[in-house]
Amino acid sequence: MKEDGRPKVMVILKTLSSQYWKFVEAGAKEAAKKLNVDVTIVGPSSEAKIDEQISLLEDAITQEPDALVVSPSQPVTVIPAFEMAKKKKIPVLLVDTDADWDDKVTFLGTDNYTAGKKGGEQLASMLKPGDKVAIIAGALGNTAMDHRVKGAKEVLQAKGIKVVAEQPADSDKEKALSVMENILQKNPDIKGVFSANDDMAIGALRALEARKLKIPVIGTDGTIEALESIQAGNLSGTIAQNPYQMGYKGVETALKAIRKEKVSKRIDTGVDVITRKNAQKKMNFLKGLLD
Amino acid sequence: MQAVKETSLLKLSKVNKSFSGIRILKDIDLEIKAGEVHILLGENGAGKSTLIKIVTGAYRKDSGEIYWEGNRVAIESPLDAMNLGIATIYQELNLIPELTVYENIYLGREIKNSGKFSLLNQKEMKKRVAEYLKRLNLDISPEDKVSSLGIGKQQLVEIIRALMMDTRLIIMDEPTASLSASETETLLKIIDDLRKQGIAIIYISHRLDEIKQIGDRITILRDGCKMATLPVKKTSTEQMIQLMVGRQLKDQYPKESFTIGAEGLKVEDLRLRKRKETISFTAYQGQILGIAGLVGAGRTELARAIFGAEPIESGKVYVFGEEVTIRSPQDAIQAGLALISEDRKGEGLILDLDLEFNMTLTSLKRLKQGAFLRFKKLNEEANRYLHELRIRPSDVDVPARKLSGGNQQKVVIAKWLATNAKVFIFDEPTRGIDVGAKVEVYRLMNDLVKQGKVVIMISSDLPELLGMCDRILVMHEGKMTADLSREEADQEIIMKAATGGIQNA
Amino acid sequence: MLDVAGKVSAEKKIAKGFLDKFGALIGLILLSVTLTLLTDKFLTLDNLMNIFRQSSVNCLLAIGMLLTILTAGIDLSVGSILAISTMLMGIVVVKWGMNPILGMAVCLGVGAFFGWLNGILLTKLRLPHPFISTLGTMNIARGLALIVTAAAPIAGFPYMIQFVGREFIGPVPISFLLVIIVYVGFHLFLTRTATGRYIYAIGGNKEAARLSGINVNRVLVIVYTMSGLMAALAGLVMVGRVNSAFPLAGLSYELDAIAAVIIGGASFFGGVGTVWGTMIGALIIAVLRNGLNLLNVSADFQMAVIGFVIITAVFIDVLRQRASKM
Amino acid sequence: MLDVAGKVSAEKKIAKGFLDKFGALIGLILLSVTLTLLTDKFLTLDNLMNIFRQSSVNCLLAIGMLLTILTAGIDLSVGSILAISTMLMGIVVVKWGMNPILGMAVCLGVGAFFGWLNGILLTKLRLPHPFISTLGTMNIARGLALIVTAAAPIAGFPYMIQFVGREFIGPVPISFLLVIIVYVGFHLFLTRTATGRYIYAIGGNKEAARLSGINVNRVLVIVYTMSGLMAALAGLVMVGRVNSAFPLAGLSYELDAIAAVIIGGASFFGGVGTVWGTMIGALIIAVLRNGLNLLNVSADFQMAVIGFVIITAVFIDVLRQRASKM
Ligand SMILES: Nc1ncnc2c1ncn2[C@@H]1O[C@H](COP(=O)(O)OP(=O)(O)OP(=O)(O)O)[C@@H](O)[C@H]1O
Ligand SMILES: Nc1ncnc2c1ncn2[C@@H]1O[C@H](COP(=O)(O)OP(=O)(O)OP(=O)(O)O)[C@@H](O)[C@H]1O
Ligand SMILES: [Mg+2]
Ligand SMILES: [Mg+2]
Repeated sequence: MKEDGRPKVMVILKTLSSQYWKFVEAGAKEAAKKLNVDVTIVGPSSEAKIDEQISLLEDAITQEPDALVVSPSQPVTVIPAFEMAKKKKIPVLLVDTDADWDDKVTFLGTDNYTAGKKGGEQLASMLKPGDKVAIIAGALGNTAMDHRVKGAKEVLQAKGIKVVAEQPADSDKEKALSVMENILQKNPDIKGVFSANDDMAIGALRALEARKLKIPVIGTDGTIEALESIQAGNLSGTIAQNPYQMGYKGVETALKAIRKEKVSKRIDTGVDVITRKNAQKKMNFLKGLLD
Repeated sequence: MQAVKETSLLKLSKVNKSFSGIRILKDIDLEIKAGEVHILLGENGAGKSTLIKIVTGAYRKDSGEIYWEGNRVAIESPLDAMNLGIATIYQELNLIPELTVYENIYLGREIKNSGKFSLLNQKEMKKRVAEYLKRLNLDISPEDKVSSLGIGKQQLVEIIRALMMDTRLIIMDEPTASLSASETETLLKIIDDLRKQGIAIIYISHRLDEIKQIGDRITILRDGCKMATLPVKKTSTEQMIQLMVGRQLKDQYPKESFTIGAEGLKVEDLRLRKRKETISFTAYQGQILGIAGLVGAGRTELARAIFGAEPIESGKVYVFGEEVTIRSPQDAIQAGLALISEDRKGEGLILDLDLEFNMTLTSLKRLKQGAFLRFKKLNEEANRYLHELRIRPSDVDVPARKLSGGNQQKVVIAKWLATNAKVFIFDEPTRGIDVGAKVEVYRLMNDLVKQGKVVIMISSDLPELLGMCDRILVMHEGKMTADLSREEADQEIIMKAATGGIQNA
Repeated sequence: MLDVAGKVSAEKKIAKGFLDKFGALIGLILLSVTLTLLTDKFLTLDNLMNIFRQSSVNCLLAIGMLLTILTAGIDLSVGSILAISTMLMGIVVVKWGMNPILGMAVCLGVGAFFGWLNGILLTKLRLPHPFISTLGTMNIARGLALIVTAAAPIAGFPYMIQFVGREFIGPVPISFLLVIIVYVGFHLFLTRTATGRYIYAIGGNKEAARLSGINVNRVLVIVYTMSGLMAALAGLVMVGRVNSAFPLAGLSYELDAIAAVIIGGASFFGGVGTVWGTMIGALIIAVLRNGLNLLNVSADFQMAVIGFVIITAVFIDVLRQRASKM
Repeated sequence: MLDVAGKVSAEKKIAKGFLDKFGALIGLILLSVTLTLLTDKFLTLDNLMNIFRQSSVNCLLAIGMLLTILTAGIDLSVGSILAISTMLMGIVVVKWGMNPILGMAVCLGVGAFFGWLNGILLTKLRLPHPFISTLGTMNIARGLALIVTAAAPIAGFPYMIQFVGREFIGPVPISFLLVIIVYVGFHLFLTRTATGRYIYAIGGNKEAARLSGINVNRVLVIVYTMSGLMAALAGLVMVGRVNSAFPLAGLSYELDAIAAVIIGGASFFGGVGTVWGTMIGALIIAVLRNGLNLLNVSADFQMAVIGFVIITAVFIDVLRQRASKM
């Protein structure tokens, strides 16, 4: 505990280099203010920097906080560091992405597989069996995105929709644009697109616009850019998680753990399927966070 | 010869220069008059190149003054010197290998089209270079890539580059080191012309005959100090050597004779890449075998081919009677050969590494115990050659880059002496080394012969070949055109064979 | 390799420059023929234009990279410069609502500034190798790009800014026309101007260049500034393409740019390389990616195939050169 | 720089190697002092051991990289080799349940194999620069690492394999002891053996090395094989550290390894560089990251700061060298 008596919570995220994680940060900060907790939020420069995240975690443990809130980029990799925390009796909470470790306090988040399924359902609801769709995936090996793709694909296939192309675009808007352009060369008759994140969805949308193709595109994450696009009638929808809640509840629950209160092993922060109907509301909420 | 004009063009006063705290130039005064050929003479490492580099802006002096036509000037970059009208032929080639001949010649002062975005006027540059090359009767095209030329032709390009500048003073640091006799003649004639036009020349060379032929005045340096400035005509060779090395030099060519022994290296019907003719010759124990020829005659090519540095079409090589197959320098060394390359910078030295490293590189296998090198042994060995060859500075830890050109050459020689080779092929071994050191090299060759080694010396320096060799082969356009005994050989007959005039091999 | 015929006219020489790059060109042709055989969609006007458009960002980055590699240097910061210059343009134009022309000027200016900074770090601070200085700016520029909007992307650029990256003249993307103009310009610059020649000279032998009176530092600063400028121009194209600026834009694009330059026959040791070779290098990469998408090759295999094709493309060139030396 | 005293014993010469790297060392010390003043957690035994552990993967990659850079080459594939060798070890040990010792042998063997492949591509296929060959293998190895388990990570390694990356002797992490042993070994190799000297010679002047009878190709193959082997060893440490093998392991680690080598004073043009300089370079990077973490500097600012410190650390060395030349 810090000199001022406030409990110290360290939040280690996958990265802080994207808006999604900035929302998690905003939630955690808000909780810090409301609950009078000393919260430090850090993350490596990109989600791919797995080793850097481990170092961050180790360095956080060195500072002996009262609790750790972690969102692991590669779930298995953090276990040894968690063991270190355990030795120092620091409780560990997971947010956004779960890890298979028995001694965790709890996992708060949605599960990417479910998010993917919801995305698939949303897309399927706008199509009919036999339609062709394309899937834009993240870089291979990005577990979260792999899970989303898996969920979406399963649902789509179950509804009799054909996935004719599944290509990676490394979470890069420009690459997604190129990939979509190329997919359209081969499959000009596709009827819908699912993208493992919003950035790539927006890139893909550009390719469709250029061809004057008006087909549903579903993204994942719920970034402001995606919401704006939905409002403008371009993007059909996105599966928004609740990063803000993850951050807020993460800290809140950490505090409970510090106080040795009982905490549920699984806290669902829920997903929102955003379409034109509810985009404005979500947008107001998110914009409010950033001021 | 026209009388030297008395106007002072360039004057140095109390110039000092140190490297890493060691004083290389000590209070040097020097005056160059318009229209004179001023010789700089001194042992390897005396500071000649350093001195001229201060004039050309390549180095900055520590203290002292420079006057140009009586006005004090600051020369802080090569461009400053060029703007004054100073052109330089450096001792080390300074060409861009990937650019063409004409591009190199005009580098830094290209001719541009008037108006149009100041694009280069390539046509004009090529034309002028072509004309100049034609005037000198040289078999070089303006569009040849410099990297495709032999080292001699590269040197010519470097010279032409200086000559084609609009200059008042041309500095030549050992320009003839890689030139053959006839090309040297051409250059000396050009120098005479330039002098007549009132252009001053600073000329550095270790070839005393040239100095005598063209010099007006001579300044002699020793260990960074100026010893004297004298009129060339009134100074004897002995006097020059005395001032330069501080002692008498009895014999420029200390030839010793031995009895002829076994066939050491025998080359049979060797056909080089892209050549039609085959070459055969034998070098014996107890003899120094010379190979003469003009630049581009193919001597270097032959040596490299024997040594496995270049692929051959066909042919056999015997070392002491045993046939050997050489496909790489490694094989050659295994077979007991050593090749002292003519291109010390490109092929001889690892410039950034120290002398010990360079000198022992070829003999590491011999200098280790188990897996590890024996440092003491390495150090001893290196120091031994340092002293035997009088290399300066005599510190095995100095990187090779920091040595003067002549001392670098000695390091290359040392590196091969350190091997246990049976056959030594020296390609232009005395290029760029001073008269004193030359004698050391000749003595070394004598020693090698005495030890029963076979010595082959490729050289463009005819007096040296005549002075030291027991037999001289002459090459012309990739063929052997003469095989002369010591008695038969003289300058005239060699020149004739080298230009294709006779073929009796 | 040696031109036996002797005299070659300037025009022929340009052609020769092309031929010298035949190896990479052969690689490109072989790759294209293979893809044409494998999928009927490859050799369509539409798809070819696609490829040109997709290669344009890398083409622009690669031309700047070529300059630095010609001087025996490298520029790792191109991707980051792309990001910071477009982000700042976004702030000026979208957030502050200023004139798009001014915004473009800001974009190019910021790119040139960071490039200039690279040059100054290299020449004035005398850092031993541009790897260090550009690695430094790479991190700094990326950091700033993330900081300026707290990692938020900026969308909603006016049409004028999107124009270059987005529009077509007939079937031809304007971005590729821009690339052609830039390449012709750099071709002239490198082969027909004194500064261009100095760039080769510095890469070939820095000391000799200095002794020839060339202001080496000045030329190096020009080179890195141009590389930065080209990165910003690439950014402009990219913004038009995706209608937004985002802080992770251009992440690790330097690798593709370097690969294009090297596949195109330039030497890491400087002094060797051509503009057209670089373009072919960039096209090989673009065609490869396009082909993999058309064939719907699964993601895991894509990587391995790319690696294999890079090696093969260069190996063909090696074989050709060896053959021509026989 | 010149040793005026003349004779220097072999031992002194090694010490000189240390001193030559004083610049980078000064950078490291300055950095550490600053951090000690800024945060009381920095100079604790626990934290220092943390730094050592965190630097060990990069240290191992960097030593292999040093070898290639000494020969004027580069190895872009180290990160990918790390991934494929640990993935295959995972398959052998975890999936097939084979002996851990055998698994480690597989890991090292796969690493050495890919390194050897780099060497062969370079020397036998005569690709013009290792940038190409290793860029190729980088993609191929990464692709394979993704393919073998369809991108799934492998967890649950036996203790024996995790041992090196995970355990301590007293407070000292075994991984760092391993690094020390490896570094001492390579120091001896580079300074005391003929092959070590050949590596410097090849980097300094390849043609001169060849004409000195050095089998250049053989040495190059050894160098790249060792680099691959070190990448696999780094992988072994990493597996212990993170308790799993995953296909994206080591992504873009080559940049950190190159940075360590160059910050440590080696030259990109070959022939110059030391083992200890490289270690200091790797430690500078690790200390920097650790310090920024302890200070809780946010990721975007970290980037900018890292860029700045890299430039500064090298600049200090430049200043020192300039001063010593006076
Ligand atoms: N860059 C340098 N750094 C340190 N020492 C140097 C450097 N350049 C030259 N020297 C030293 O300065 C001295 C003079 O060298 P310089 O090249 O002027 O000799 P030189 O008279 O031209 O000899 P040579 O006839 O062999 O060419 C030598 O001892 C050399 O080692
Ligand atoms: N690296 C090279 N590439 C192409 N041609 C070369 C090369 N080196 C030499 N040549 C050419 O091969 C021929 C033989 O050159 P070589 O150097 O063997 O002659 P040399 O008699 O030793 O003369 P030098 O005094 O110049 O050494 C010349 O025409 C030369 O221009
Ligand atoms: Mg000299
Ligand atoms: Mg020769």
